[in-house]
Amino acid sequence: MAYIAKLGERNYTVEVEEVEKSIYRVSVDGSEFLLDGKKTGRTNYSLIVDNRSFEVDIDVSEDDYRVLVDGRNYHIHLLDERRMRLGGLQAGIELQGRQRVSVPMPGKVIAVLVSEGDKVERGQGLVIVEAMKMENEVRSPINGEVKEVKVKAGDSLEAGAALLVVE
Amino acid sequence: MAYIAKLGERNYTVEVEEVEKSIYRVSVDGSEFLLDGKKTGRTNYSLIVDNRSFEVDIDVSEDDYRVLVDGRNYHIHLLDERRMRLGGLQAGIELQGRQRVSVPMPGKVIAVLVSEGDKVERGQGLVIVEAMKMENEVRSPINGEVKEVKVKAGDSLEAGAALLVVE
Amino acid sequence: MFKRILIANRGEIAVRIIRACRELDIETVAIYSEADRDALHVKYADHAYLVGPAPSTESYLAIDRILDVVKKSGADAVHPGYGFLAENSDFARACRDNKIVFIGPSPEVIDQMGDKVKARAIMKEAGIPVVPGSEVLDSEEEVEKAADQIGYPFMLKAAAGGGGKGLRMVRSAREITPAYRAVRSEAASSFGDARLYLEKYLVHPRHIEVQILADQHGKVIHLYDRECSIQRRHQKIIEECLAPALDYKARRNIGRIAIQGARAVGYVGAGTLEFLLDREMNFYFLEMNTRLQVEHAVTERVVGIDMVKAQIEVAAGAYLPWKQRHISPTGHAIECRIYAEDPERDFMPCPGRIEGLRLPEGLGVRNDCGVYEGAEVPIHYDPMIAKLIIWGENRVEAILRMRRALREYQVRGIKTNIPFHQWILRHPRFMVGDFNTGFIDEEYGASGTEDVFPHKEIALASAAIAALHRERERAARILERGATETSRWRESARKTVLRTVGGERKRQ
Amino acid sequence: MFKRILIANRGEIAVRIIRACRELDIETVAIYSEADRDALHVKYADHAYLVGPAPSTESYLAIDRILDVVKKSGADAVHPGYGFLAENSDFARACRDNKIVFIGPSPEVIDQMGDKVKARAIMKEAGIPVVPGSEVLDSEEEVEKAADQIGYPFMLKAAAGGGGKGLRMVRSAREITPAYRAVRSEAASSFGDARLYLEKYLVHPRHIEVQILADQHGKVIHLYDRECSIQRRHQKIIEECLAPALDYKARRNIGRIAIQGARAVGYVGAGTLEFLLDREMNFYFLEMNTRLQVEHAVTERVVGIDMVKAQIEVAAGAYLPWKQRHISPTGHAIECRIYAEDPERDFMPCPGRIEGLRLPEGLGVRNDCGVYEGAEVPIHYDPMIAKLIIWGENRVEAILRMRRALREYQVRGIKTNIPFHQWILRHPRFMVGDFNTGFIDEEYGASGTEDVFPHKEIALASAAIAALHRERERAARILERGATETSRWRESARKTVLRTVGGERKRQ
Repeated sequence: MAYIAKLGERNYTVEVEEVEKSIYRVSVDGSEFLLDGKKTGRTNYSLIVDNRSFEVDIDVSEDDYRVLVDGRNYHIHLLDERRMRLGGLQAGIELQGRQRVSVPMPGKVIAVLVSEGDKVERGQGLVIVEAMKMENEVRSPINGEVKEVKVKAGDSLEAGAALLVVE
Repeated sequence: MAYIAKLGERNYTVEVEEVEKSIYRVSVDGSEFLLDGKKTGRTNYSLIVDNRSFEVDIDVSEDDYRVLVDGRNYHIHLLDERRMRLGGLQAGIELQGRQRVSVPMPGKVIAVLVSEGDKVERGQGLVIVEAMKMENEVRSPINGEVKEVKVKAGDSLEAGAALLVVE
Repeated sequence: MFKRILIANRGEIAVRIIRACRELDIETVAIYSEADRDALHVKYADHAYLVGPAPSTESYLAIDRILDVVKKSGADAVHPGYGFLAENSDFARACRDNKIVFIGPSPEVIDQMGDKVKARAIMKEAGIPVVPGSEVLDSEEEVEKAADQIGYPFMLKAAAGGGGKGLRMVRSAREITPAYRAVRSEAASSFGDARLYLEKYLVHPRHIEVQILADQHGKVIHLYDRECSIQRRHQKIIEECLAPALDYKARRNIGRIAIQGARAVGYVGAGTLEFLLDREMNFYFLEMNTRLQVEHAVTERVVGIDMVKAQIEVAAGAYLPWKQRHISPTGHAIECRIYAEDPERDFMPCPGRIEGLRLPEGLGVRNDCGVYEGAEVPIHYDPMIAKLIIWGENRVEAILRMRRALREYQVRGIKTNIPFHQWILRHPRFMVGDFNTGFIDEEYGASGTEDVFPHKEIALASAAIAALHRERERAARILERGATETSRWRESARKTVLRTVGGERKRQ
Repeated sequence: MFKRILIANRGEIAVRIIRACRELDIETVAIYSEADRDALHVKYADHAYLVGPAPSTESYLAIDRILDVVKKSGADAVHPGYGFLAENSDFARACRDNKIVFIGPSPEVIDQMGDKVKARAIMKEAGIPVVPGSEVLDSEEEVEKAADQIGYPFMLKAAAGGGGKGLRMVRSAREITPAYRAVRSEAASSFGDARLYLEKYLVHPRHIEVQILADQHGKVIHLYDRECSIQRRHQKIIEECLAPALDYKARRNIGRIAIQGARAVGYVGAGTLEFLLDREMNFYFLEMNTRLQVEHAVTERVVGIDMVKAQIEVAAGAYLPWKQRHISPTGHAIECRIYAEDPERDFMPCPGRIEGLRLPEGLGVRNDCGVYEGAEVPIHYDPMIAKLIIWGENRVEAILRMRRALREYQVRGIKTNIPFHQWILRHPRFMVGDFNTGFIDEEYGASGTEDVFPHKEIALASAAIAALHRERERAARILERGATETSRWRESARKTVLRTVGGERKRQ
């Protein structure tokens, strides 16, 4: 199986094949290694590569893999090559295009800090949302322009609700 | 649903019905109570009965339920009434009949202490088995007679292998 | 001693109190909101009462409902934990009126310490240094006059304030007018008390506090100091005992001063005097918390006293069994608060279902955890789900052990600040103890998200293997279904054919 | 300091050593047998090497294979843990020959203490009381002669013995012949050394031991005593620090004596001198364990020293940083060993898959656990899966806390001795400290399995509800399958009909 994985600012081609029971041949951007990988929990693995041992724990939601290795989180966006070719997608370019800004949890809009047409910078506050007894500033993921504002102060928000669109 | 449950030396009739979501009407030998029971894990429950709170953890294997309440284990043998009627079984009388004596884990027979025809008492040693680096004496579950000896010293044992039959 | 204690709280602190009660053979009564039916504190308590809907104003803050449960349950004492009603004098008073023991100080003491201006005055009178500031000010002109005396920048604060609300920094005279209006209106709306005062602004002080225990018979001891300077959004996230900032002399001094302060208010129970420490090692009284603190566990580990049990015993009228000179701290303890939040998205809370949970274990590790694998972190309450408390023979060992433990910690399903704690614990300034309350603002923004990937290949391979397994499980499910379908399909097809054949026969 | 340590062990002790190394920033190398690929110690180590098949003679006891891995892995030291090769002087010698540091005493010391007769002689010479007994005896006649001196009953023991093997109690002269033959043949087959000696039989003594630490520069300190009298089949299951049996004077005395003994053999590293204590408070040297003990954790908690780190540092040549007078015990610690076994079936081992695992947490709780949820407990090794170590301000608090913790402990899938520990912790004789090595034999058989069911209704209801849910899940699976099958069935039937209809049409 071949995947396109985005980690940090870069894309990688990752190929993986189970050559015998729980032994995998893995290639990352062409450099190959053998990996002894045992599943030790629902999303927990014990990996041994060249006698180096790793415990990894993986939190998956759709195509996002949060991989915990050695106390560090790796956020990986993974698409299988076939699906990418079919869909004509390019992994990892999202952050340069149209951004739908949302909040992961239900809450209440306290204030909207920008209007449609405003130029915003990456990290600039867009909306203040109250959730879990705290006020949270939702910031712009990119440098761009506010294309659409979907909420106003006082609105109640469902989890995942779109607040605005920045492009 | 009605069950016949054996706990200790006694049989109980237990009826249970879910009257609304995770609220159960339970009757034990005719005395009835309401129980608020939420599943909080694969076999873990939070129960509230008359504002008394219990956490129970249940280890099931076939019809045997090991229920952990308040740090104490309750070994319950449970059969649903319908199946019992069909099979003509009587729960909890096993220990008066023919007993197949076995070991739960693989091991090696060190010595057989009885012969066919021997009268044995409950708790008397029958066979010595080495397993997990320890010698373990397998004892008779009942007062009775050794009907059949299936192993001899030096035999290797599979998990659950029958050693002998006492009746 | 009490027979039954109601815990007017939830989460890890409710579990912690239940544990203490169980060890004292006291029955516990949990209360829970509709969102908390499955919560750990409900599972662990002996009794459990639904107290209202999810919003805390209708449940954990609903004094009347809680009192009803106290009476129904036959509890003879109430432990408020921290937060919610822990510093609510109305609740303490209502308990007293109903002849129920409130495990905490008297409502009068709660009131005195709740009013920041009054608390400052009492401490000042008791000879305790307070941050230079004013009395209650009634107009912009009075603020200007006080500002001339104290100097800029200063903090304009609500007298009834707390929890980071109702305060503004004022850098120059022309900022007075807007700040005055803002604080006044926030104070009125948040606390129902528009009074305000000003306080000198200390630039990046360290936050030091002293733990006090006092019995009903006039004995007051301190259980040494803690440092809680690692904060974000005015909220402590890492606490230590003893405070690395203090030397032997300062430690003795601040302990003595804290006892003086507790005596001045006639304090009973466990309480904390908070101080700010400036660069010249001057300390100033900030406020007194008349309750158990989140961070009490680091003190417990270093002095070897179960503080919740001490609270309960003091409330029951017992004499404190310890003499000050018997309280000797051993080693060093650090606490990391584990929040359900996303440090990479500006610490946005992250409620949800905990799909996986593995706590760190071993020597020197204590977990105070309010959740379990499979539990929901509700959106209605504070996002702190657990505390990790580490002890070491000295501060260096404690830091290294904390790193080891954080590495073992696994939470799946929701995001947490565990990686953020790792970042702090690896920071050279934290390691040498060179920090203050501005640490996170100064350092975290600057270095930003670390884009360091030491085990890039392993992580990428893992994701790919997990994806492969997902794909396979999907295929297996389809296949399995397919197999039973196929056999059934064959059967049905066979029957149809037979029927058809039969039909044809008939027709022939 | 070492760069990389190989841990020649498995289970909880391997995990415990890995944790210490991680906190010292030393890389760890795990070895594993084919049965242990998924074991926790493999997951936690930095490096992992397969060392052989499941049987320990071919893996964890295979000196040559392990030495190969040491070389391949680039480890500069080996920690043997306890059990397996921990007291194997051949292994220690092989390490030395290969210029690898064996973390433990010299092979010479291991040999001296491994020979019970030699060890007794050395200690006796050093002025330490030993259990009255004989030299090596070469015939039945010599045994008879020695028996006349020492008196009946006595123990006939293999000189190279240990671990409860190769010994028989002799009550009268006529039992000498069979005992002599049995011990001689067991000694020859188990230890390859047929020599034997006799020792006075003490009736139900208490088991007391003293923890020793010694560096390479001649400094020897003791870390106080432990009591391990709660045993079944000569195996400790509950240990305490400090020993409840000792008073202040006896404690000081036994500590001093233990240091004397350690000096007499030129001991280096962590070691334990075991003593028997009779009813008149006389103690007698029993043997010396030249390694870390299972129960080292209770000492760690009470004296505040990480003993594995101390072992590593001493092995690296460091000076012990503690003076005897600085070692001051605080509070009381108790350890319960958690075994995969069935106390109701005569402690039969119970290997298998751990379907569910919840460890107790909170103040004063330490878990040293070698397994995880989903792990297999292999049949090849010792059934101890974890240790629960509890600290309290005093023994009573420790007992109450242990009960609280045991109640939180949940292991599903295999049976454990947790309920048995509960039974001991609730026993009045245990509570007042009135016990000895005969405690379990005297009390457990007598009271038998407790048929007390305080929450009978709850347990019965739970089982019924669980059965109901099982039934429903089964039904749901069938229904779900049925639904997809039905639609597929309809589809296939429709097609068949169409085909048939088509066929008929053609024919028409």
